[in-house]
Formats: sequence, C-alpha cells, structure tokens
Amino acid sequence: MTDNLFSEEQVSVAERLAAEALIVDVDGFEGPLDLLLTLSRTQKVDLRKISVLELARQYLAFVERAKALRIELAADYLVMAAWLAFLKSRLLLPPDPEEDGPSGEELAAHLAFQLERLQAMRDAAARLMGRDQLGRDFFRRGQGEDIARIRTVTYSASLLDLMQAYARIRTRDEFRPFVMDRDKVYTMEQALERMRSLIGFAGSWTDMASYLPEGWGLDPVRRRSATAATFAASLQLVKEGHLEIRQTENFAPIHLRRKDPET
Amino acid sequence: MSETSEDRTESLFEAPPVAEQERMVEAVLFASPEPVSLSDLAARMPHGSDPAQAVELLRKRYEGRGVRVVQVGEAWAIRTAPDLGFLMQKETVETRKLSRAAIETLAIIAYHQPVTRAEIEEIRGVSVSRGTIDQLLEMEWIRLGRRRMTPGRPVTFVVTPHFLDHFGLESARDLPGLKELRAAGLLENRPPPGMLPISEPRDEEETESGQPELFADEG
Amino acid sequence: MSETSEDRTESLFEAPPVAEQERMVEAVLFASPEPVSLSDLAARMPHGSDPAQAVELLRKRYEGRGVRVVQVGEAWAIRTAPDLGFLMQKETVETRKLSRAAIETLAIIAYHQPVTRAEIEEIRGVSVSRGTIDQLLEMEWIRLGRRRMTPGRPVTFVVTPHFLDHFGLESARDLPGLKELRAAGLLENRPPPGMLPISEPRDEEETESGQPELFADEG
Repeated sequence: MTDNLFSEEQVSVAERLAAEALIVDVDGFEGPLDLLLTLSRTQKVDLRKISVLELARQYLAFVERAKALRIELAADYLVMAAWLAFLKSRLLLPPDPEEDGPSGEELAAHLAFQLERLQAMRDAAARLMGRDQLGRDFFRRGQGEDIARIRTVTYSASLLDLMQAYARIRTRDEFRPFVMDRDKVYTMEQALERMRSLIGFAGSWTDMASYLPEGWGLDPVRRRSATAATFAASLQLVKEGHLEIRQTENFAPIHLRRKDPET
Repeated sequence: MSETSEDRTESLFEAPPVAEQERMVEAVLFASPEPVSLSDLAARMPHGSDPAQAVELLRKRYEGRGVRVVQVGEAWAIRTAPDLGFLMQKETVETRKLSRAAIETLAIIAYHQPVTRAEIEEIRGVSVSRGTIDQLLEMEWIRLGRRRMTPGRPVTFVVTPHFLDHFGLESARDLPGLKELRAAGLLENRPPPGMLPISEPRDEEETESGQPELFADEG
Repeated sequence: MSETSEDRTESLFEAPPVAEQERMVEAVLFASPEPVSLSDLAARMPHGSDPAQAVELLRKRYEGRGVRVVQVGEAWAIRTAPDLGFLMQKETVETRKLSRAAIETLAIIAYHQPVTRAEIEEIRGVSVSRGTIDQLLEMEWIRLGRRRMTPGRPVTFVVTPHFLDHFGLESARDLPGLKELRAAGLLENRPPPGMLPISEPRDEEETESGQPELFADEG
C-alpha cells in the first residue's frame, strides 16, 4: 500500500502533494527520528502497537522518493535509511542462529521505544508550556517596598558569567603570541622615562643601541621590544624638540643627539 | 552555662504570639517579589519564632482569595490566583522567545534530571544546538548538576527553583504526568540493544538511568 | 439553546458577586507596580463592578494584618504594616555585577584552585590588584588555602562553600571543562593557522579594555 503511495504510476494528486509536502518540508524536521515519528502517525495506531516494519518501508520509500526528486538529504537521514534497511532484512528473514547481536525484534522494539519516548517528551513539553505561567497567568508582587531602606551592596555574578570569563581567558591563551609575556615587553613609557633621564648627556651623536636598557640587548625577543620602544620614545622626544635623530642610509645605525633649546 | 540556658528560656518566652508571627510572615512574603525560604524567614523574625507554622496558617487564610501563598522548592511566595490573570497587564512573556528545540530540551531536563547533553541528544534524536542550553542557563531555568560518574564525567543539567516558580510547581515531583511517564518506563535511559556490552561501567552504577538520582539528592 | 444565550446575556450585564470583586481588587493591587486608581480598577474589572465598595471591603479585611490597603493620593495600594518595617530591612539590598577583573580572577581560582596570586597573574596576563582579591575574600567566595611549598611559600586561594552555594554547584569539579565550554560555544574556535593575531577582529575590543591594562599594571 505504501509502496503504491510512492510509485510513480497510480498516485492520486492529493497523495502526491502530500508526499511532496513531506519532502519539501524535510528542513522542517528535526532529524530522522522526528521524521519517523511523523511517518508513524499515518499508521493511526497507538505508538506501542506500531509496525516498525511498515515504518521502515515508509521511510525507505521516502528516501527513494527524495532521491528521485534529486533532493539532497543530510547524512544522518541516509545513515538512518541504511540502518532501517538492515533492520527490515532482519525482520523479514528467519533468524540466523549463527548471527551474533540483537535480534530484529529487539532492535524494532528499541526504535518503537525511542519514538514513544520522544512523543512522550513532546507531550510533556506541551503540557508544561500549557501550565499557568508566572507573568502571564499569575503574578508576583509588582511593587518593591520602600520602607526602612538600609542599602547594602552585594555583588552578583551568574554561573554563565563565570564560565564565559574563564572561556575568555583560555581563548586568549590560545592566541599566545598576542598576549605577549610581560617580562619580554619594554613599553614606550618605560623607554621615554629612561631616555629623558639620559638624553641630557648626549651632547654628540650616539648610537641609539647604546640607550637600550641593561639586560635587554641579548635575548632577541627582548632586544626587539626594547629597540622598538626606544625608537618610538626617540621620535616622541624629537617631536617635543629635545632630540635630533639621523640615519645615514637604510639599516644603518640610528644616531641621537641632544637638541639644545636655543638652536 | 546557666546563663545561656536562661537566655534561651527567656528568648523562648519572648517569641511573639503565633498570630503575630503570621502577620510577620505575611508582611515579608508580600514585600518580596522572590520566594523567601523558611530559614530566611527565621533569620528575620524574632528568636524562637516558628515560620513553618506561621506560613501554614497564612496559606490556609489565603485559600480562595485573590492572592495565594505558594511553595516554590524550599521557599514560599505570594502569587496572584491564576484565574484572575485576565485582569493583569501582561509582562512580556519570556517563553515566546523559546524555540521548539529549547522547549523540548527544557522538558527533557525537567523530566529526566539530572541528565547529560548526550542523553538529551539521544532522546531528541538530534544534536542540541549551542544556543539552546545557553539560553536556558541564562534564563536561570536550568543549572549544572553533579557530574555523572561515567567515563568522561559528563556534566548534568537540572532545573532550578526559578523554573519551579515560573511554572507554579512546588517541586520537580509535581511535574504533570511524571508518575505515568515513569510507570510507562518512558523516563528510562535504555541503551540500544547491541550497545549493551559496550556501555560498560554505567551498567554497574545505579546512576545509570539517571532517574533514581532525581529525588535522592544525597550529598 | 435559548437558555444558554440567556445565561450569557445575563452574565454579560451582571457584575460578579461582591466577594469576587474583592478578590479581583486584591490581585490587581498586589501585582501592580504603581498604586491603582478607582477608575483604573473599574476599567479592568467586569462591567458593572463597584471598585470603591470592593476596595473598602478589602481595606477592612486587612485591618490589623501584616499588610494594609492604603490610599496614595487618588489611588490605592497594598503596603506592609508600618510596625513591621524592621522585618523589611534586608529587602533593600543592592546587587551589582562583579567587575570583569574580579569575575576572571574568580574563574581562575575556581578552575585552578589552589592557585597563587602569581599564577593568577600568569594566566590572566595582567597583574591582579589587591582590591580584587580583597573583594572576593570579603564576599567569602574565596579564602586562603594552604601555602605552596615553593620558595617564598606563597599563599594560595581556593573557593568557599559559599561560592558553590551561590553558583549552584555541588563541587568545583562540576564546572564544565574546556572541551565542554567549547561544545557549548563558549570558547571561540582557534583562528586558522597562519592567520596573524593582529588581524583578528577581537583585537580591537581587546585594545580597548584588555590591552591598556596589560601595561598599566606593570609594577
């Protein structure tokens, strides 16, 4: 009967529309189990008395039909189809005493159980949402009390805040290069402070490298940071009119000299 | 020592009359938009008061009135009678924003708690999207429960007093149809046949189905 | 058929019994955020109701109780009895969100406890101000743990039962791990390899709040 429903020749227009609606709507289903539950409704029996064999046939026919219409089904629909084909063969063939594993009946019973459980949870959800709800059917006190106010401040945070904070830190951790170890970073502020105190002695042109702080010249990472900071600080001092700066050619050493206020 | 016992006797005598205690509970519950626990009540009321008794008297007094004294988990609150909801200006109802997936997930957590994410997915037959759990956590309708003592020690989810308050439930035991569902075996976490030998240590543990844990909240 | 239609017509024009009107006023006054005027009441209640009479009955009913029906200008409200004001003091607690620095420090302590201050700074990448630790200690969300058996014997910090209580956790081990945080979408995914961190959009946000801190706290 169901095979007829999906075979090309003798379907009524209504049946065809129904079948296509089902397929077009495949996005509306929440996965194969949901689809199976919908299909099972056509059997119009108690879910506990459902014919899993019949259901497997319907599902497989559905998948075939979708293929014929060149509709791409998500992988989990195909996995379910393969499993149901296997189940169907188990249910139809006499049990093989050599075979290990659960019998077709056991597998079918479990599928029926899953469907019944899902349906039960949907009914439960509907009943839950159908209950009287706070703010819709019954109400809390609308007005805070304003007598004898003793204001104490308490700080609050939710578990989600906590987890998000931790996630934020750990994510930052994964971008390790971005965080920069503090002990290898020499800031422009630090360089500026150092330069301001030293620049008074720079009467003649001096290599900028000699202004690097002690201990920052050897480790390449530290050296790079200190050089960048010192250079930036030098530019700042030039801008402020305390310093002159020169470089004879590309990549040549950079020289600094104090700029006297009058000149 | 004699002093303290004297003190205690005195403060026992100082406890206000029951009618007065009832007034106090009435005032506190009226004033607070959120449910108030018995221990909170006891902390505010004069020494020697019996808030449980006072609450019970108050609850009876308000039976059939326009507002009711209701239990929410371990706490008590005053709420308007549901049949008068039509008189009120509705708040924007949060539940409108909830997707079908979120509602189903919520129901599964409520009925199967404590339940792991994998179990929710097993029941729904699809994976639970990231936002769904987040949303329910944010609404404070669910929270993390104890970790399951199975490999990977997955976290579990349980519903909160907020959830109970919203749906007017005294406890998770009062969920509609819970008994019937349990009797029908639909709250069991039955592993698929053939999976049995694989899902090893779970079977040894009583916590396997999750259901026995639901009400036995042993420390 | 004629009978039912007659019934309906009657109930359309007949106001509810006085006791029912009193219930209605009780619920509305309780739930309303503002005092409610008689004309407001009349507008909400079924046709033919007499809110003035209902309010008067309600006012009498609450005489001597823990709450009273009081007139505020032209409107009516339910207020706790003035002699019970001392019970209400706890009601006016102001809650503020914890600062980002504090919540991050707290998260690190919760996930890494027992943890020293230096370790917290190492993980956060910025120094932790004394105020932050003090605040968490004061809130009793963290406490001192055992000293670490390393040079300088630094003190460690651990979370308290108070903390667990507040966050609805049974133990700090119930906190979801990194994998679970990622599955829940709380952890951003790694950037594709080779992508310069500088070009990350989060960079901007970070320079706004995180980055200056990185240098400012340098001590």
